[in-house]
Amino acid sequence: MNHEALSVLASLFPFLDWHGFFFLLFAGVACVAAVMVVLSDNVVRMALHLVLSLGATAGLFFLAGAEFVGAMQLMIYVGGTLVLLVFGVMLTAQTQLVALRTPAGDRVIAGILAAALLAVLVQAAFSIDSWQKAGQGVATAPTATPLGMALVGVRVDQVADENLVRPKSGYLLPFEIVSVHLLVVLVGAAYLARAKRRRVPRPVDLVASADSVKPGSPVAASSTLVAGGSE
Amino acid sequence: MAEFLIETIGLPVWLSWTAIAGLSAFLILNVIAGGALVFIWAERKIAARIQDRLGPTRTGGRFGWLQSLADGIKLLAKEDLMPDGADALLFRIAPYVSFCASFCAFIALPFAFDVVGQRLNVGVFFVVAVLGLEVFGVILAGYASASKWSLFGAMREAAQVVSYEVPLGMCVVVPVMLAGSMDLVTIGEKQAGWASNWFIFHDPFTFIIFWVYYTCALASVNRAPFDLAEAESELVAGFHTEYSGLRWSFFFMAEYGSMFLVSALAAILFLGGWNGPVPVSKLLGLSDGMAVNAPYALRLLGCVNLFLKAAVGVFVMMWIRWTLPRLRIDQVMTTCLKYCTPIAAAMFVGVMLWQLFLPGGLVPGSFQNAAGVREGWLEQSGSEESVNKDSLSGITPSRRIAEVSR
Amino acid sequence: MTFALFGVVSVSHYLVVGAILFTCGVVCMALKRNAVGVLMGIELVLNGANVNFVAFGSEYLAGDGRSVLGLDGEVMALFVILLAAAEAAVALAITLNFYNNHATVDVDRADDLHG
Amino acid sequence: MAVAQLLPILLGIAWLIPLASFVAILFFGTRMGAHGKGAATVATSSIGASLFLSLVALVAWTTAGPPMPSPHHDEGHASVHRNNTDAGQSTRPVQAVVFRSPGHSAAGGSHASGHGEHVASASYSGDWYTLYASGALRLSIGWYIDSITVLMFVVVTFIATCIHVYAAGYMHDELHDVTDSEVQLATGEPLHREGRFPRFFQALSLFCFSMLGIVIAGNLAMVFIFWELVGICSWFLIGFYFERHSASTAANKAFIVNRVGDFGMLIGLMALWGGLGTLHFGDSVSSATGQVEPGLFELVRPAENHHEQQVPDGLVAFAAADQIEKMAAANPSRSELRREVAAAVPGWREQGYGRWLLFVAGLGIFCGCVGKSAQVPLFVWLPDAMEGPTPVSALVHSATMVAAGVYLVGRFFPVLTPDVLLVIAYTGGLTLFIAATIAVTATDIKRVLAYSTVSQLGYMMLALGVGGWVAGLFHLITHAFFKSLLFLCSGSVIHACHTNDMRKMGGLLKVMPYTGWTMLIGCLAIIGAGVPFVLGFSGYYSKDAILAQALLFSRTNPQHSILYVAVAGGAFITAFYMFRLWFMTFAGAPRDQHVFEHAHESPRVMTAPLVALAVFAVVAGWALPGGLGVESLLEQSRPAGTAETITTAGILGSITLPAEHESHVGAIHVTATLTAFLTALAGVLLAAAMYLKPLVSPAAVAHAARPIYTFLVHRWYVDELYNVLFVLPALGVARFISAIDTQVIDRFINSLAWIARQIASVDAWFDRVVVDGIVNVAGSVTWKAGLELKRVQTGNLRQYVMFIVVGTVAIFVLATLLFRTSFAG
Amino acid sequence: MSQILDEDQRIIEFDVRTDEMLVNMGPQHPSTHGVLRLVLRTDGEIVSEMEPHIGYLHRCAEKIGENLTARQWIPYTDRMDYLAAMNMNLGWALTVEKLLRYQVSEKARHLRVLITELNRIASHLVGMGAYGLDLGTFSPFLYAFREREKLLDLFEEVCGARLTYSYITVGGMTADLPPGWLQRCEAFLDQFEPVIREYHTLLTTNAIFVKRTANIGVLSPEMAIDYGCTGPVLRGSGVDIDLRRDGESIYTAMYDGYAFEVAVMKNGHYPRDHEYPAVPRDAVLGDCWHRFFVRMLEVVQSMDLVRQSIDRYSQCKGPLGEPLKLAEKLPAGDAYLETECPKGQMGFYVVSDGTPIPWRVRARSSAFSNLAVSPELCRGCLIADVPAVIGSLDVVMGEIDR
Repeated sequence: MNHEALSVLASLFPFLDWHGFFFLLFAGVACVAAVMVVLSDNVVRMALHLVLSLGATAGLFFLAGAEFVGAMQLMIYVGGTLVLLVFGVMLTAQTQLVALRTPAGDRVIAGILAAALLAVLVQAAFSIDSWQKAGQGVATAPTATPLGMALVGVRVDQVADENLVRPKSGYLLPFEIVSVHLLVVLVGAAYLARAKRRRVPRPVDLVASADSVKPGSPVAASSTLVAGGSE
Repeated sequence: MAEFLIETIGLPVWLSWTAIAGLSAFLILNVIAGGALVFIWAERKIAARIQDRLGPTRTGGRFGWLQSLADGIKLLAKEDLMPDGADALLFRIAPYVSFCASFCAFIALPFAFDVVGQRLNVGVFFVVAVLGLEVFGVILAGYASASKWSLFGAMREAAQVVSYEVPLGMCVVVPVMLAGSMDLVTIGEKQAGWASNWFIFHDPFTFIIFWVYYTCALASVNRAPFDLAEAESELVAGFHTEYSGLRWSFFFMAEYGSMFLVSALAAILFLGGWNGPVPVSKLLGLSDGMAVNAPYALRLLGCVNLFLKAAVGVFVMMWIRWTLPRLRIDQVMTTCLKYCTPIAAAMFVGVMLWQLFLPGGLVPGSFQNAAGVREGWLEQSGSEESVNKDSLSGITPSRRIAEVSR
Repeated sequence: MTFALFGVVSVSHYLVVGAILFTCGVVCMALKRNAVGVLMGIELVLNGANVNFVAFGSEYLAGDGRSVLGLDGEVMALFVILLAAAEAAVALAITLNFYNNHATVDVDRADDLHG
Repeated sequence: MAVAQLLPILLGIAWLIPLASFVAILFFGTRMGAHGKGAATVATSSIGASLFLSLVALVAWTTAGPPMPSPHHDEGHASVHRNNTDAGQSTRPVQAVVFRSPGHSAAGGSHASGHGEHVASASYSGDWYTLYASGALRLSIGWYIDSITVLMFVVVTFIATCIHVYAAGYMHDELHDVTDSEVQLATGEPLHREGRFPRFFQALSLFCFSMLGIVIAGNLAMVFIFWELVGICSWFLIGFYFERHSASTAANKAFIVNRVGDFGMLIGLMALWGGLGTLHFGDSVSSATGQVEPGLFELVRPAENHHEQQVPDGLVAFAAADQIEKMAAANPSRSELRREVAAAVPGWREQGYGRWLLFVAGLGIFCGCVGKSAQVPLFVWLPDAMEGPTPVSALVHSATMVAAGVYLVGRFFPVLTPDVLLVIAYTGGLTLFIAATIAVTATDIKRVLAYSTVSQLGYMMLALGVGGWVAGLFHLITHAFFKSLLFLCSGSVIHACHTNDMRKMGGLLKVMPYTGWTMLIGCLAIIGAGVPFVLGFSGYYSKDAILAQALLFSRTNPQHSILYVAVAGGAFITAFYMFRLWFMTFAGAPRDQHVFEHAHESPRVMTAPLVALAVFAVVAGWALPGGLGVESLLEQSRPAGTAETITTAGILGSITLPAEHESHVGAIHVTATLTAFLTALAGVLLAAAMYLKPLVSPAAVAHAARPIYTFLVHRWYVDELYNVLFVLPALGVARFISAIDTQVIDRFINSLAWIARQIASVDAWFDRVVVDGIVNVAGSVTWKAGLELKRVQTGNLRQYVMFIVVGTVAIFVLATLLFRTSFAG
Repeated sequence: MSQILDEDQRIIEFDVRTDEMLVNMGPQHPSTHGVLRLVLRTDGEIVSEMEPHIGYLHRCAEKIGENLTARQWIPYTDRMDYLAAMNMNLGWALTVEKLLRYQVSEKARHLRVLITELNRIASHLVGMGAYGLDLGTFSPFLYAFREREKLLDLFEEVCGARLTYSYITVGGMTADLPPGWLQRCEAFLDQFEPVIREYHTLLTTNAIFVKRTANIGVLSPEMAIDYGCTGPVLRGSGVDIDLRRDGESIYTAMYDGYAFEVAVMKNGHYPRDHEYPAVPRDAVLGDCWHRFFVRMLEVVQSMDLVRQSIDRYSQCKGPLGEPLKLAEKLPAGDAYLETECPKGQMGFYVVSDGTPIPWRVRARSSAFSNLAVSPELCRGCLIADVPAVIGSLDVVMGEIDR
C-alpha cells in the first residue's frame, strides 16, 4: 500500500482518506463493541464483543504505525488473555451465566459517572493544541526493529540533534524485569489454581479399610461420600 | 496494479485502491477455497488408498474429482439446524470467526517473491497471532451449541491449541533468527539458491525444529493423532456436532485452510518457500539472483513451488491421519509440555549458539549469503529504506547503527 | 480548537477513542457482577491506556513531525500488554479460587472485607 | 587429796546428779518402763546417790574437822580452832581454791566477854567455771562450802529421797489415764487425760538440783539464778494439775509473789555489786593476776578489823560520789585522784556515808527471803500452794524451798546490819502470830499444815533476827524433818479419804495406824514436846534455843520484849492447832461414815518414808556421844565476828545483839525451856478439851468469839486486802488505760483514716468524672467516627470502582479550577 | 490439564470444582457396538462412575422359545451374537442333544468344529477392527472387514446367509458342504496367514495403540472370576480356562483328537509367543492390550483347528446324518450346556415337560457378565478410555439383550 497515494487521495476528498476511513472504521468498531460489552449481560457475549473491541484497537495500532504492538495485541491480548477469560467463564459459569444483573440504581449512577469521566477526559484530550494538529502522514519506518533494539538496550530511534541531557535509556532492565515478572505470575497463577490433590480410595480399599476406619475421620467421610456416590 | 488502474482508467484513487484490495482479497480467498476443495477430494482418495480401497470414483471424471463439488452441493442443500438451547448469535458467528481467523493469515503469506497480500514487517508474528484467533471460533461454537459433548470438544480443542501455541511460537522464531527478519518475504529470499540454502539444512538443530514445528502445527490445526476436538469415538463430532450444512462446511473450510496455511508456512520458513531446489532463474540468468524484481513468470514458478511443498505437507498430514490412532487428551498435553516445548527450546538455544560460532555453516562459505545473514539485519533496514526512499527524515536511524557498530 | 471530524486524523482523535474505551472499561468494572466481567472491564481500561500510549508514540500522527513520546510510547504499550496478560492470569486464578470456595463468581457476594 | 578438793567434787557431783536425772526424764521419760514408771526409779536413785555423796561429804567434813561439842551435852565448848592456812591447790585447774580460815588472827581480841575464841570452822570457796570476767567484775559458777552447806545437802537429799519413794506410791494414779473429777469440762463431764507420771519426777529432779544449787552457790548471782529456778520448779509442781483452775492460779500466784520478793533481792544485789564490784562470798585468787580478791564477807567484816562490821570502802565511795566529783574537778590525773579518794574514805566512813546503802542492801536481800519463805507481807501464796500434789507440799513447801530464805539470811548473816536484823526479827514475829491464828480456824488439813509452816518460818526469822544464828538454822533443819513427815502423813490420809476436809474425818487411827502414829510423832516434835532438860523431840531442842535467844534479846533490849511474848504465844497456838488437827482426823468418832469405810492404810512404799522421817524427827535434835550433832556442826561455821554481843547505834536506834552462847546460860535457859513446855502442854490440853472429849464444842467457841472467828476464818482478810490493794487498782489502771487507748487514740487514728478516705473519695470522683470523662469522650468520638466511616467500606467491588471514578473526576475538576492552565500545558 | 493417571490409579485430581456432570454415551453413540447406553458421571475429564444401560436390543427371544420347538428356535440363537451365529446355533443344538441324549455323526462333529472355528475367526476380526475404530484409527477396521468379507462369502456358500446362518441345528447340520468348498477354505486360510502379521504391525505394536491400551482397565483374575467373565476377557487376565478343553464332556467330545493350546499367558509367556510381537513393557496382565492380544492369538489357534478339522472331515466316510424332526418330542427334564463362543462361555438351558415345545428356554450370555465388569474397570479412568475398555471387552448387544 503506497502512503503517498493516500495523501493524494486526502486532497481529493478532504472528508475521506484511507487513514481517516480506516480510523473511523476501527474506532467505531472498538467503541461500539466496548459499549456492547458493558450492555450485554451474557458473559460469553461480553467476551465476543471484547474480542471485537480489542481486534479493532489492534487495527488502530496498525494504523498508527505501531505494527509490532498491534501484532502483539492480537497475539497476546486476543489470542491469549481473552481465551483465558473465556476459559474462566466456562469453568466458573456452571449455572447462572445470565442471571447476574446489576440493580438499576447502580446503572444510573454508573452512567452519570461515566458521562462525567468522559467529559473530563475528552476535554483534556482537546486541551493541547499540538495534539490536534493533523498528522503529517509521514511514512514512518517500521518500528519493529528499533523497538527490538530498544528493548535490548540500544536506542536507535533518537535523532542526533535532540538537545537531550542524557541519551534516552534503553529498556533492557524493564524487559528483564517483565520477563521475570511473567515467570513469577505464571507460577503464582498455576499455584493458585493448582489441582488440589484429593486422594479418593478405591472401592476395594474402602471395603478392606471400612471397618478399620474411624467413623469420624475424613477418609471415612470421603469414602462414605464416594461409596454413597457410587451406589 | 493500483498505479495501472489509476493512470489508465483514472478511477479515483481510493476507488482504485479498494478495487485492487477487493480483487486481491478475492484472489486469495479463491485460492484457498479451491485448495480446500482439492484437499477434501485428496483426503478421500488418500484415505482409500491407505485403506486398500479405491475411494470416490464415480463422481465426476475418472478419479471422482467432482466429489468435493458434490459435498459442497450436499452441504449447501442441507438444512442449517440450530439446537433450541443454543445461543443464536454466537452459534451463527462461530464458524465465520473461525473461518476468518484461518483465512486472515493468508494476507501476510507470500506465494512468491512480493506476491503477497500485504507485506508485513511482522509477517510471521502476524500469522501466528491470527492462528491463535481460530480457537475463539471453536470455543464459541462449543459453548453456543449448548450440548455437553460439544462443550467437551471445545474445551479440549482450546486447551490443546493454546498450549501448542507455545512450542509453535518457539519453532517459528528459529527461521526468523536465521533470516534476521520477521518478514516472510525476506525469509523466503534468504533461502534462494540451491536447496542446501534452505533453512532446514542450515544446521542440525533447525532440522529437528522443523519436525517439532510440524507436530505442533498438526496439533494446532487439530489433525491426526491430535484431533481430539472431533474425536468421533468419544464425543461424536466434538464442537461441531450440532452444526450441519453450510455452517459445518465453513468449519471444514477453516480446518483445511489452516492446514494449508500451516504447511505453506512450514514450506516458507524451512523449505525455501518459492525457491525451488535448483535456482533455475539464477542459472538461466533471468534475475540477479536476489529476485527482487524478477518478472511475473518467475513469480508464478515461485507460486507453483510453494504450492507443491504445501501439498506435500498436507499429504503427510492426511497420511498420518489415516494410520495412527488418536491420542488421549492427557497424552496430547504431555507431548506438548514434556516433549515439544523442551525440544524446541533446546534447539532454539542450539541454533543461537550455532549462529554465533559457525556463521558460515559447517563449511565456511557454504551459504553464499550467509555473511549477508548477519549484516542482513542491518543492511536490510538499509534496503528497506530504499523502499520508502521518499521518507523525509534524511538520515534514517538505521544507517546510524551501521556507523556506530563499525 | 479545530477538530475536523473527518479531517486527517490527529492524536486527539486517538485520545478520544482511548477515553471512550477507558470509560467503557470503568463502567463495565462498576456494573458487572460477574468477576470475569470485571476482568474484561480491566482489559478495556488497559486498552484505552494503550491507545493513548500508541497515539502519543506514533510518528505518523505527530502534528509537528515528531511524536511526543517517540518510541517510548510503543514500548510502554508493549509492557502494558504483557503485564495485562500476567494480571489477567492471576486475576483468573483468584476468580477460580473464589469460585472454588464460594460456588459463585458474583462479585457482590465477595463482600466479606466490609467494614 | 585434801578435804578442800574432795568436798567440792563430792558436793558438785551430788548437786549435778539430779540435773542429769531431770534431763534423762525430760528426754526419755515416757519411754522409761510402762507409762514412764521407770522415771520414779531414775529420780529416786539419782537423789539417793546425791544423799550418799552428801553423807560421804558429811563424814569427810566431820573427820577432817573435830566436831564442835553441842552446848547441851558436855556443857563445855570445845571450840576447835582449826586453822588450816594452806591455800589448797584445787584440783580444778580452773580456779585456785582459796579457803579462808575464819580465825586468821586467833589473837584478834574481841571485846566480847569470856568463853574463849568463837572461831567459825573453815569454809571452802572456789569457782568451777567463769561465765564472765572483765576487770573486777566477775560472774562465775562456784561453790562456798562450810558446815551448813554439807548439813543442808544431807537434809535436803535425805528428805527428797524419802519423798521420791513416797511419791512413787502416791502418784501411781498418774501411770494410767486419769479422770480428773475436779476439772469440769464445758460439756459437764470430768476431764479425761493421759497420765503425767514422768513429768512429776522430772520437775522434782529439777527442783532438787536447783535447791542444792542455792545451797552450794559461791556467789550471790548464782544464788539468785537458782533462786529463780526454784521458783520455776515450784510453779511447775504447784501447777502439776494445770487443768484445775485453782491449781493454775495458785501456781501463778506463788510465782508472782516470789517475783515481788526477788525484785527487792535484785535491788540489794545491785547495790552490793555496784558498790563492791563482787558478789563472791569467799575470797578468791584471780587466776590472771594471782592476787587474793576479798569476798563479800571479807569486805564487810575485814579481818583487819577483827571482823567488825563496817561499811566497806566501795560503798562509802559509792555514797560519796558527789565529793569525789569535786575532787575529780580539782586534779585531772586518775591515779592522783584515786589516791586522794582512798585517803578520804575513812573520814567519809566516820561521817556515816554508805551506812544507808549497806542497810538497803541487807534489807533488799531480806526482801527476797520474805518472798521465798512466805513472811508476812508475801505469805499468801503458800496456803494456796497446797493445790500441788502432797509430796510437793512436803518437799518444797515445807522442808526445802521455803527454808531457802532462812538459809540465805543465815548465809548472808555477817553482811546484815543490826537494824536489818531487827526488821527481820519483827517480820518473823508478825508472821508467826498471824499464821498461827489462821491455822487455828483452818478446816483443810493441808491448809493447817501450810499455816503452821509459815508460823515456824516466822520462828526461824525471829531467831535469826534476834541473833540466834545457830538456833534459827537448827530449827530450820529439825522443822524440815517433822514438817515433811506431817505433810506426808496428811498426804497418806488424803490419799486414803480422797478429801482434804478434816470435818469429814475422825477416828482414822484404828484404820491407819502407821500414818496415825507417825503423825502423832510429827505433832509432838513440832510443839517441842520433851522432858525438860532431859530429852525431847527434835523440835524441843530447836524451839528452846529460839525461846532462849528471844528471851535473852528481850532482856538486853527491853523495848523489844514483845518478841518474846510473840514466841511464847506462838508456841501455845502451835500446840493447840496441831493437836486439834490430830484429834479431828485420828481421834474421836468418824464424822463421815462413807469416808471412814473407804479409808485404808497406805501401801508400804508410802508408810516406809513416814517411819524413816519419824525416826529423824525424833533423833535430829540429839547429838552423837562425841558431841557431834547438828548444833555442833552449825556452831562450826558461825560467821566470824558474830559470836560476841555487839551494840551498835544503827538507824533504828541502838541495838545490842547478845551473843548466842549467853542464851545457854542457866537462868535464861531454864525459864525458856519451862515456858516452852508449859505453853505446849496448855495448847494440847485445850485441843483435847475441844476435840477429844468435847467439853467445849468448837462451834460454841466459834460462836462466842464470832468476830474473831470470822476474821480468822477469812485468813485475816489478807487475800481480800491484797485484792483491794493491788489487784483492783491494777485492773482499774489497766481498764483506765485501755479506755484511754480505745477512746482517745483509736478514735484519733480512725478520724485520721476517715479524713483520708474522704479526701480519697473526692479524688476518685474527680478522676472518674473529669479525667476518665475526657478520655472516654475522645474514645467514643473516634469510635463513632470510625463506625460512620466504616459504612463507606462496603466490601462491594463495584462501589469501590465508582468511588475511584468520582475521585479522579474530582481531582481533574479541582486541578482545572486551581491551575487555570491545563495540566499538560 | 494436569497429569491424570500417574502411578496410583486412585489419586484423582480435580482442577476446578466442576461439580459432577452426568454425561451419557447415548445408545446412538457411534463407538458403542450396537445400542449400549453408558451413563458416565464425569468430574471434568475423569469418569468417577460408569453405569451401562442395556435392553435396547431386547427381542424377547427366550419367551418366544416357549412357543417354538427346539429346531424352530435356532434362528433366534443366530440373532443373539450375530457376529458368531454358528457358535450360538451349536450351543443350542448341543444343549437339546444333551437333553435328547442324541449323538450326532462323526462327520457332523468335525464339520461343526470347522464351521464354528471359522466363525470365531470372523468374530475376532470384527472385534479387532471395531477396537481400532474405538481408538480412532479407521484403517484397521477396513483391513479387518476385507478379510471378513472373504469368510462371509465362504459361509454364504455353505448356508446361504452371511450373518444369521441357522446352519447347525439340533441333531446335525441343515446341509452338507458344497463341493470344492474345502479347497476354497484352505486357500482363504493360506492367504490369511501373512495378513495376521500385518495386523500386529498395524495395531498391536503401534506405539500410540499401546499407549491407549496398556495398563488401562486392568481386570484382576479374582475380579474376573467374581464377575463371571469368560472367554478372551478371562484369559486376558491370565485365567487358564477354555471350555473346548475344560468344558462338559459332550462339548469337549467334539474337540477330542484336536491338538490346540489355550491362548493364555502362563507365567509370563503366551504359547508359541516366539512367532508374535513381544508384550510391551508397560502392559499389565489383564489390561485391554492383553485381552486384544488373546483374541489375536485365538484367531491363529482357530485357523490351526480349522485346518485339522478339514483333514478329519475329509477323511470321514459316513453320512452327515439328518437333523431331527422339526417337532421332535423332548423328554421331560432339563439340560444346561455351556459352549466356548468367541465372546465367552455361552450357556443354553432348556426345560421341557415332555412336549416338543420346551417349557422354558434360557440363554446365559457371556458378553452380559463381561460387560458387568466394565463399571469396575472404568471407575477413575478418562472419558477417552471408556470406549477403549468397552472395546477390549468386545461385547455384542444382541447377545446381552436377547
